[in-house]
Amino acid sequence: MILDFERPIKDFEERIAELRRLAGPSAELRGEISRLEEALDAARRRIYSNLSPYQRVQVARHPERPNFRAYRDALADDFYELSGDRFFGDDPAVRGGLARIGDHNVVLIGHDKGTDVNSRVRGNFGMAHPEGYRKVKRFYDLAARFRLPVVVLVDTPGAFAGRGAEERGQAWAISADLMALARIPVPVISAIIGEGCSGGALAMCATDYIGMLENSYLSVIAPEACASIIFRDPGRAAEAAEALKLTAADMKGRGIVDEIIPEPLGGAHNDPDSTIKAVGNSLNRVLDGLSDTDPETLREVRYERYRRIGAHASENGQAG
Amino acid sequence: MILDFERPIKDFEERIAELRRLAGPSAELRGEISRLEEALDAARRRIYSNLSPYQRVQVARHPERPNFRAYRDALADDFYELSGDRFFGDDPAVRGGLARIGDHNVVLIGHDKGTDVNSRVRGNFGMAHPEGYRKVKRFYDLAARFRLPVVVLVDTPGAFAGRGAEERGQAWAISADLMALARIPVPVISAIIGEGCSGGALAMCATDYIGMLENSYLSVIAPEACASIIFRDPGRAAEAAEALKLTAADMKGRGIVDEIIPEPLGGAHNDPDSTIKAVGNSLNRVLDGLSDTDPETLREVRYERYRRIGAHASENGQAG
Amino acid sequence: MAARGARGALRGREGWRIGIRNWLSKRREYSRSAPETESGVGPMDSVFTKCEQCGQPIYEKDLRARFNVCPNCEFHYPLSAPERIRLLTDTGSFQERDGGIFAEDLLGFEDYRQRLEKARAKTGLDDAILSGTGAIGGRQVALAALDFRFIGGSMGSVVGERVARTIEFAGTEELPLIIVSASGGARMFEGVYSLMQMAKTSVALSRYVEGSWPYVSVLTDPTFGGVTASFATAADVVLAEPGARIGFTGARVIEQTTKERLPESFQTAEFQREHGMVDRIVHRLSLKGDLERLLGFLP
Amino acid sequence: MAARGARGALRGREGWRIGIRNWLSKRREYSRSAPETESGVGPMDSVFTKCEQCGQPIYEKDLRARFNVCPNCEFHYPLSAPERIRLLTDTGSFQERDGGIFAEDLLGFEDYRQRLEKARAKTGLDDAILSGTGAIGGRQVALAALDFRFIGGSMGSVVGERVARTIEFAGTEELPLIIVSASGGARMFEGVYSLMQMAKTSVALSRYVEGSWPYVSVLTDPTFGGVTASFATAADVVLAEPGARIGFTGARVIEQTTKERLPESFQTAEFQREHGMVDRIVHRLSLKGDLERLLGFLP
Ligand SMILES: [Zn+2]
Ligand SMILES: [Zn+2]
Repeated sequence: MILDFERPIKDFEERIAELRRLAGPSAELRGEISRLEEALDAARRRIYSNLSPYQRVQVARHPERPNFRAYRDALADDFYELSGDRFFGDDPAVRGGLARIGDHNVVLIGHDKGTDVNSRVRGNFGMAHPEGYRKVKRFYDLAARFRLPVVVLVDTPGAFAGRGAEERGQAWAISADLMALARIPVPVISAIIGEGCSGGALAMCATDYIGMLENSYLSVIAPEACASIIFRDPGRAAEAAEALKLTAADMKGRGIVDEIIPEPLGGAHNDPDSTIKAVGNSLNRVLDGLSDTDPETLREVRYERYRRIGAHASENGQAG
Repeated sequence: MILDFERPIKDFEERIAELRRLAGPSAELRGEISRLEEALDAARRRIYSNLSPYQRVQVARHPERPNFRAYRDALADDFYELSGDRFFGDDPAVRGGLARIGDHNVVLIGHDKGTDVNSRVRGNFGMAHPEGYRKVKRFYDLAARFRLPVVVLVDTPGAFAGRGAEERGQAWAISADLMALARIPVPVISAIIGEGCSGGALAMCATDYIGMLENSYLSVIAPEACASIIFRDPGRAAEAAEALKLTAADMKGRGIVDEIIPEPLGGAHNDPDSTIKAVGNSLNRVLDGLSDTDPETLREVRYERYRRIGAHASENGQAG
Repeated sequence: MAARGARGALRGREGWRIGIRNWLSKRREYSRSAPETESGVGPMDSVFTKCEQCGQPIYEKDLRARFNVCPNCEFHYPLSAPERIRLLTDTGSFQERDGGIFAEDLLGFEDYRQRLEKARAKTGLDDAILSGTGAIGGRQVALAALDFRFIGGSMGSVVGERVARTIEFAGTEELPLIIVSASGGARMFEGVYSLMQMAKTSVALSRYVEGSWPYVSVLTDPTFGGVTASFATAADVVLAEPGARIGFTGARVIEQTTKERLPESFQTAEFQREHGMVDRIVHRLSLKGDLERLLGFLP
Repeated sequence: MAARGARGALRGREGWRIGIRNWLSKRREYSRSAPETESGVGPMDSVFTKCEQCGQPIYEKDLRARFNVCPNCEFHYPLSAPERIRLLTDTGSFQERDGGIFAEDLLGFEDYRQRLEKARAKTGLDDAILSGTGAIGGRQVALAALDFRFIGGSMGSVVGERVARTIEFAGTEELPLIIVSASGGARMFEGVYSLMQMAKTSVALSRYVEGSWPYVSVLTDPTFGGVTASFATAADVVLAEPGARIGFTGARVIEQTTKERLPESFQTAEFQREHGMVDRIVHRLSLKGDLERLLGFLP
C-alpha cells in the first residue's frame, strides 16, 4: 500500500528502475541514474522531514508497519504467552506473557493488530474488550507478585466501542488498569509503536517511561472523530490532527513522553528491522536503568509524574 | 405445607380444634381436650426428638422456614444492600451489604431463597452463579478494607449447575472466595440456617465460627445426588443422608461447627421469631467475643482450624 | 413516545464522541426547564414549562424545590454543581476549596477560549467542577461535583486537578470522599492534557484507597468516557440516579460503528446495575439520606 | 463418530456428581489400553489395543513410550501419578514425601474400606495422590500428582492433607509448586471431611502465595468439583492437557438438570481457554519442556 504523499517517491523509484533496464554500459545514462538517485534521496528527506501530523497518523496506521508480533519475535529471546481474564474470556486484541528481553525477565504486553486479514479481524484491529483490559490487569498483578518489570508495546485505535464491551463494563475495566498501574511496585515502561489512542491506550501507557516512535501518535481521540465532533466534518481530520498536537515531537516537547525513537527514512515500514532494533535498544537501556530502583521510589516518581501534568494556571499565575 | 412425619401432629391439632367447637361449658370434654393437648405435646416431643437425618433435611428445606430476608429484617437495625460483581452482573441468589447488628457495623451476606414463587425463581432457589460468588468476593474485600466483621447466613442447595455458570468459571469463582476467606483480616462468622450443601456453601462458611440451627444440615453433596451415585437409586436418599453424617449434632460432635442453635419444638417454621432471636443472640455473642482479636491471631487460628480437619491417620497411628 | 422523545434527547447527551456543541445545544433544552440557581442561569421568563419526558406542565418553583426532578414523572433533569452541593450538604457547611484554577489553552485549539469564557459567564464557575468540604448529616466529607453545563462537564486539566486535590485533601485529612459525576468525558480542546487527567486522578485515588476511608461515587446523567474510565468507577460504592446514561462510548457512536440498533434501556443506570457495575439506583431526593446511612456504617 | 464415542466415555468421567462406580468402570476401559507402570497396574495380556478415539490399533509399548498419548490421533489417555512424575521430573530426582498417611473410615460409609483396599492393591498407592520433591530441568520443585485410578482421583482427607503438606513444604523451602490434577471431585465416602479439604488446601495456598514463588497448576482429564473449586484453579499459571474435561459440575448432570443439550466442546480444555480460565493447552509430551521454560522466567 502506498500513501498519497509517498507517490512522488514511488514514481522516482520506478523511473530509476526503468532507466536501469535501458542503461546497459552507456556512461551518460548511468550518470542520469545517479543524479536521479540523489534527487530521490533529497525528495525522501524533504517529504519525510515535513510530514504533517495527519500524514504521520497515516504512517502510524500503515498496514505494513511492524506490529506487536514483529517486536515480540525479534526482541524476546523467549516468549511464554499467557491468556485469559479468569472471568469471562480471552481477548486476542491484547496479548502478553513472560519474556526474556536482553538480560531481563519481564512481563511483555501489547496490542495485537495482526498481520493478515484473519489475524487483524481476530485481534479486532487492536481494539480491546473488557476481557482484554482485565487480562492486562492480571498481567500487572503477576508482575507485581513476581517482581518482574513490565514492558508494554502500545498500538491501538482505542478501546472497542460495542454493545458487549459496554455490557461488560469497558469503563470499569480500563479504570481498574489505571489503578493497578498507579501502584504496581515494579518498573513499568512502554513504547508507542503505532497508534496511541484514547483511554484504551492510556490503560497501557501511563508508565514510568514512555518511548514513542517518530511517526506514532498519542491522542485523546482519533482525528476523524474529533473533526466530526468539533468541526462537524470528518473531512477536516487533518486540521483536527494538527489541532490535537498528537505527534511524538509534541509529546516530547510537552514532557508527556520521555523519548522519540527515530524511524528510518520513509517510516518504520520501509525498514522494520532497524526500527525494531531501535525500539529494542531503548527498552533495554531503560530496563537497565530502572532495574535497581526500589518499589517506593518507583511509585513516588510515578505519582509525581502524572500528578503534575495539566494545562491550567492558578489565579496567582503559577501553574497549579 | 405439611411434612409426612408432621401428619399425626396435624391430626391431633385438628381433633382438638373440633372438640373445642363441640365442647362449650361441658367439663368432661374440657378434660378430654387437655388430655389430648398433653398427648399432642408428647407426640411433638417424641417425633421431633427422633427426627431422622433425612427428616431434618426436609425441615431444613421447609418452604416456610425463616430465610435470609427474615433474619435480615429482624436482626439488622439497618441494612444497606450493595450489588454487582463489577465484571458481568448481579446475582440475586446471594445478597449482601452493610448492616448494623447489635452494637456492630458488619458486612452481612446470605443466600436468598426468596419468600414466594417470584422471589424464589429470581433467587434461583439460593443457587448462585459465578457472579454471585464474585459479588461475595467483593464484599469480603470491602470488609477487609474497612475492617468490618463479616456475618454470613448460609442456606443453599449448592452452587448452580448450569451452562452459563460453567462458561463463566463457577469453580474459579468459588476457589477465589475460599482464598479470600482464608486471609481476610477481620472476624468472619457464619450461621447455617437451612441448607449448607457442597462447595457453594463452603465458599461462605469456611469461617472463624460456625453456628448451625438444630435442623439445618451441612454436606458435601445432596442426599438425593449421593444416593443416585453411590447406591444408584435416588430413592435411597434417606440412607445417604444417614451415611453422610450431615446433621448439626454430627457436625458439632466432629468439631466441624462450634455451636448448635436449638430450634423450637416442631422446627424453625413453627416459631420463626424465637428461632431468629436465638440466631441473633448467638451472632451477637460471637461478634462481641471476636471484636478485639487482632488480624494476625484471627488468620492464625483460622489457619489451624481448617488445616487440622481430616479423616486420616499416619502409619505410626497418630492422626496426620 | 415521550420516552422515545426523551431518549432522542438523551442520545444527544451521550459521551464525548458525540460532542460538545451537541451537549450545549441540548443543554439549552434544559435551561428552558431548568430552575434559576446561584450558579448563574438567568431568571426564568416563563412561570411554568413542559416536561420533556411526560409532557405535563411543571411550575418552575416546583421543579426548583425538587432539585430538577419532575413532580409528575420523577424524570431527573441535570443538576448544576452548586445545586448538587446544596442538595447534599448540611446547610451552610460547604466550603469551596481550590477555586481560582483556570484552564490554559496550551494547544491554541480553535475557539476554546471563547467556549471557556461563555461557560464561565453562563455558570459562574471557574470550570466544570465545584469542590471543597462540607458536612453530610454532621459527618465531615471532602466532595466534588461536576457540572454538565460547563462544556458538557468534560474533564480538562482543571477538573482533573481539582478532583486530584480533593482526593489528596480527603486522604491527608482522613475524610470520606464523595464525587458526583456528570460528564461527556474528556475535553478534546486540551488534547493529551485532557487524556492525562485520567492518569492523574487515578494515581491520586490509588494512594487514597491505601487508607481506610470510603470513597462513594455518584453517577448522574450523563457520565461517559474518560470520567467513567477513571475515578468515577474506581469507588468502594457506586450509586447512580434513575435513568442516568452511563458508559464508556455513547450509544449513538456504537450504533454508527456497529450498525446495531440498541435497546431503549442501553447504558441506563438500571442497565448498569443489572450488569453488576453499580450498587444502587438512588432517587435524587433520597441521595443525601442514602449517603448519611452509608457513611454511618463506614470509618 | 469416534469423537462422540470418546465423548460418551468422557461424559462418564465427569465430576463427582456422576459418581465413583462410574469412573471405576470407565477406568477399566483404560486399563486395557493403559501401559504397565510402577504404580501397580498388572502386565498387559494383549500386545496391542484399539484406540477408543481414532479406532486405530496401538502397540502397548508405543503407548507406554508416549505416556498414554495415542501415536495416531494424539488422544491423551489418563496417566497414573507415578507415570506423571516420571514424565515431569529429571530422572532419579523425585523423592516422595508424606507417604504412609491413610484414609480412615470415620463415617463408616458402606463399603468405603473395601474400595480403599481395592484401590490400594490396584495402584500400589496409599491414596489418590503421589507427592514429594523433584527436579524439573535442574530446578528443584515441590510437586503433587493426583491419580484418577484411585477412586476417581477424588479428594478425601489424604489427598487434602498431602496437597496441604506439599504446599507448606514448598513455602518453607521456598520452592516453586506444581500440582497436576485428575479428579472427579470430592470423596463422598468421607462426607464433610472431604468437603473441608477444599478449605484446608485453600488456607495453605493463601499462605504460600504471600511468598513470591510460583504455583503452576496442570489440569488433566478429568478435573471437576471440589478440586477445581479449590487449589487447582487458584494458581498463578493454569495449564491444561488437550481435550481434558474441566469444570465444576459434569456435563451429564447439567444436561439432566437443565434439560439442555450441551455442545461437544463443552468443558474441554480448549473451551476453558476460550473462556479465559486456562492460560495454555499443552501437549503431554511438551509439558516438561513448558514447565522448564515457565520456571525459567520466575523466581
Ligand atoms: Zn415529567
Ligand atoms: Zn487414537
